[in-house]
Amino acid sequence: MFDINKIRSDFPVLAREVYGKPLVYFDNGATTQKPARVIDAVREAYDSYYSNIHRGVHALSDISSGKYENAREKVRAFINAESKKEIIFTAGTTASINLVAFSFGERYIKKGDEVLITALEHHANIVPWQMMCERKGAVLKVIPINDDGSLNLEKVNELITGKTKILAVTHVSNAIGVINPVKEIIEAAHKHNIPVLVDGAQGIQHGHVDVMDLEADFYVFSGHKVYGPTGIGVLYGKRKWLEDMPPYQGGGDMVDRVSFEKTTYNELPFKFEAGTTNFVGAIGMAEALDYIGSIGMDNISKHENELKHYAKERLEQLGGLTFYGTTANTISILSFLVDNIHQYDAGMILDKMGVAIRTGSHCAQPVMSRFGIDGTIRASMCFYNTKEEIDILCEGIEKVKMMML
Amino acid sequence: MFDINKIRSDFPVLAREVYGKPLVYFDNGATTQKPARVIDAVREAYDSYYSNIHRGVHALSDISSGKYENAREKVRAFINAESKKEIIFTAGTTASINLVAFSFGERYIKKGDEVLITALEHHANIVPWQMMCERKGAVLKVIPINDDGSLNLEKVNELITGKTKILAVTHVSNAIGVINPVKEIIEAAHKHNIPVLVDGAQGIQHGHVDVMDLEADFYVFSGHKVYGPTGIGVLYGKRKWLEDMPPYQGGGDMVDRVSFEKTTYNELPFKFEAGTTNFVGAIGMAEALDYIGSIGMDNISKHENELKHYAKERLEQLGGLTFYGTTANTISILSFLVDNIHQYDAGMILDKMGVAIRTGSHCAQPVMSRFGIDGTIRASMCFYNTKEEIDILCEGIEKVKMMML
Amino acid sequence: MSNNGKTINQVQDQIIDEFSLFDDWMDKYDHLIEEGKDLQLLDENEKKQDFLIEGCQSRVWLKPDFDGEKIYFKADSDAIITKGIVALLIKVLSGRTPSEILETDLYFIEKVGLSQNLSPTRSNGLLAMVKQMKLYAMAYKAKQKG
Amino acid sequence: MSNNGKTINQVQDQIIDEFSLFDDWMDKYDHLIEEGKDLQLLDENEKKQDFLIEGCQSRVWLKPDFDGEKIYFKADSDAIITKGIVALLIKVLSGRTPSEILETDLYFIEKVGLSQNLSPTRSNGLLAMVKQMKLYAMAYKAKQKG
Ligand SMILES: Cc1ncc(COP(=O)(O)O)c(C=O)c1O
Ligand SMILES: Cc1ncc(COP(=O)(O)O)c(C=O)c1O
Repeated sequence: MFDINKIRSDFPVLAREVYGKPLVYFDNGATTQKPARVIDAVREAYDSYYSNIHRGVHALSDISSGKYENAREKVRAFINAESKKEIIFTAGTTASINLVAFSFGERYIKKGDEVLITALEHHANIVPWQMMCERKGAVLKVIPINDDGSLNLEKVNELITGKTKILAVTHVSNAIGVINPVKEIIEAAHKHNIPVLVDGAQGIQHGHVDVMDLEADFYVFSGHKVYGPTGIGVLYGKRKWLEDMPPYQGGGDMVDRVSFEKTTYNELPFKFEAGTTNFVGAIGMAEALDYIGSIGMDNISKHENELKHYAKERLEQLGGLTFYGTTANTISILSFLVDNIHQYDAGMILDKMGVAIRTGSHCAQPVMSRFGIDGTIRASMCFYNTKEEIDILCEGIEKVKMMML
Repeated sequence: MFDINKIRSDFPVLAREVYGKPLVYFDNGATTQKPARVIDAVREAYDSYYSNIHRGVHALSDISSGKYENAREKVRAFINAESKKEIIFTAGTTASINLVAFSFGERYIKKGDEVLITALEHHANIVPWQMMCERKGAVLKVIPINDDGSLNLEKVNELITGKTKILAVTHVSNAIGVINPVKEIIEAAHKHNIPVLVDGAQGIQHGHVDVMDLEADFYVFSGHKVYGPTGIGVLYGKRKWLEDMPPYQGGGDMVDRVSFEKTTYNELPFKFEAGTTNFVGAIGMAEALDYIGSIGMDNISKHENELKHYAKERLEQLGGLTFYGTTANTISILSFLVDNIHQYDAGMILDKMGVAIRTGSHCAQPVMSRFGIDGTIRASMCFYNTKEEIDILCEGIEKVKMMML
Repeated sequence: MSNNGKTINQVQDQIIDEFSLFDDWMDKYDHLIEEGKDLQLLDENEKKQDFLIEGCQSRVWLKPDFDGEKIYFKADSDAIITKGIVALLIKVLSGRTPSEILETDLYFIEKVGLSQNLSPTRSNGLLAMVKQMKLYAMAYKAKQKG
Repeated sequence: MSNNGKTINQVQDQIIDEFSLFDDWMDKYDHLIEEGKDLQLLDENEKKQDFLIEGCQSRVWLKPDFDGEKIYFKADSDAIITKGIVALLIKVLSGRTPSEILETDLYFIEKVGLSQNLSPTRSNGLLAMVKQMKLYAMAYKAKQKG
């Protein structure tokens, strides 16, 4: 049973007020709030068994190491990876993509090669590829989007050439909520033996992800956007790639033997985890995945879908709004502008009414450029949000219009 | 007043038992325990004002951003950097060194150039330079150590050539506790216009660090070794270098404008902070620095020094031990072997007596090779440890000898 | 914009007085919006890249005019609230000498409740605007001497 | 090492019985050390890189001998406790057929309290030793068939 009041009471922040008004938190695309379970798991790690992991021969190190490796197993199960060796803990989505761009680039990209991304990407899935292409003399190509925000898939086969070495695509657009048909894209790319990285930063928290079913070569996401702590993320990579790619960062735990003459590297997953990892973060993230599991991803999707439809309907009734990402296949993110009102003005007023939305380009300037705008108002909702909160957003928009028009 | 009982009660973990015995935590070199204040600061961030930082126009984002930037200011003050722009938050020491090795390397290192490190380094201050040198066709040179574990400084001027582009040296050796005369080393290097990176992972928590006085070009450390959370670290860099070096990772917040044709980068410190940083970690680390400040670094050093001398004396009385790093200038780390007993056997028995020490090569295999050994027993003490705990360690060593010899 | 012979601090105090009438955030914003309407705007052809202030979520153009003694500012923004903020700054700092501008402590910002906008991470660029005004003042001061 | 006609599980049960006499960890370790002393050691010239097991804090050499039907193991380690652990494994698994070795569930490890040593992150290599023994068994089984 999906009991929204029970769920809301799991999240301490949701009970707070801002400016004397109840907080309406619609900035989940930027980061999600944490259930008490996650906060407690982090606290417990620090106050009852904390110690550095691996290589320790004492009891606390054993406990911490066990919890960390257990977290890895939970992540593996959550995305249905074949092996724990394919789960690399990183600092977040951005770190994961940079790792792949660097190590894949070092191994496979030569001058004149091509990297294919899409016009829907977050800067985190653009800039690392740009930097790598510049270093290697490779070329970045971009799959365009249609007016409704969906990818122009007809262009994919046109853009894939004999020189294309990797394709990177976001599972879900953080800027306009569009869900990409990643399974089909992967299938198309694999026909040409091109591996695909899926940026799952906005995908992992809104629906079932099965990397084996997707046949994704890489799938990356951040803990903090899936109800877990900050500073932790995941890189899933197919073993064949991870075995073959050189390490990214050097340091402790990622090595086997070090001498000044020759250093050999540790096996997976440790080869890509240099230094003391954020193991407390990993433990917290695993707790978050357990929590989501206890709610049920189907329940989550269902509730979020209802919210999306309700919000769309209510906002459309207000009139004078322009929406971006109008294709049907979206998550519970609404990205829009109030006609003739700057998104920043709207954001400032909504804030004072207790409504936390995000304004601006959402780290996706090319998406904004595509639509000829500077930014939008983005209300990103998740399973702890309610229709009442959407009503408050609507009141806020009315107020904005009253004050500004 | 330095009240050890009060201090111990600040650290929840110290009250616990292992195998029914009071925990004696002597693995502070690997990671330090957290005072309740730090754990509370992390909890508070998650349960009362959590939100993503920067670019947000709403109240919680403002609070979080303010706390994060305030943490940056606290770090700046703690190490006496000139400007907040010089404080980059990273995932840890390893990440910081990899950042410098990459970005400095991209900007300044050409084929045939030389990088100078020392034989005392942790793998984190070896492998990133090896990887960079290999990529650039540069040469890694190593300042050797004397039998007492101190650096052979006479070799420095010999090893510096017209091709030397950077020198990287640890402030304090994690493997054998030796404190390096970093100020003199920096002075010597600067005579030849060679910048110096100081690995402060074991330096920051044991004495005053003043980067302006040191004239360090880069100083790096980890939050988790200075009583703060995991997954957060610091890169201090002189502005002139950081301005000149290209970014390391690409993503959100580190860019100014992004287009597929041309991306421009944000100003310092953001240029080097790609993606959502571990801002909760940064807030926790700043709280840890405040805590240390409230105890007083002089008090800390004094107590740790007493512990070191007491431990050395007591252990020497036992007889049959060989110490490594016998120079006088060390921190409260004792690295030794019980003659004819494998360090691993000793560690297993000590563990069961409640004593957490570390055995092995301490991620510094070249130091072990220098002394012709596989590893040592390392007791790394800090200001919350006591002489009584040292007595328990000594009992443990006696027991080990009884069982094994 | 003329300052009617008032000192900088007299203008600041007057702004504080006016804002003190409002308890509610919405009333404050209404007032800020009104202030923006009084702003002497730039002509469209003056909205050049040169006068654009970086680091704002909304765009702000700020154009200085120096008559050898005092600096006069004109400005515009595509966001109404930002326009109001820059209008307040101009009310206080326009028609002042470079030295006056450089020495001024802008205490009204905190008093009227806009200081949250001052954080370096806030994207509305209040901090950037103040910085830019002081930069112009520094440049003109150097010119005066030179 | 001969197993006196006992089945694998009989040997495991016997080990569990022996360890059950000790409540105290130190007594357990004393017993483990004694077990290590019974181990049929490798000659120095047999301690080759080939027989070294990776991933241990202490070094462990493990040498198999296959007579066409059963595998006999000899081992050594530079750490006494590790030697005791490998001695127990050999007691259970030496002189068995490849199939027996592959099918065995080594429940004694948990029962005698050594399972904390089984974690993949533990550096004593108990897991690595078990893996290595099973790998040898797999190889010889393939040979038997081939
Ligand atoms: C001297 C030294 N350098 C670097 C490191 C690496 O620090 P971290 O694992 O936190 O990245 C350590 C920690 O073990 C250290 O002691
Ligand atoms: C689609 C997408 N990709 C990547 C990122 C970057 O994630 P992080 O900032 O956690 O590294 C985000 C988060 O803003 C995102 O929404």
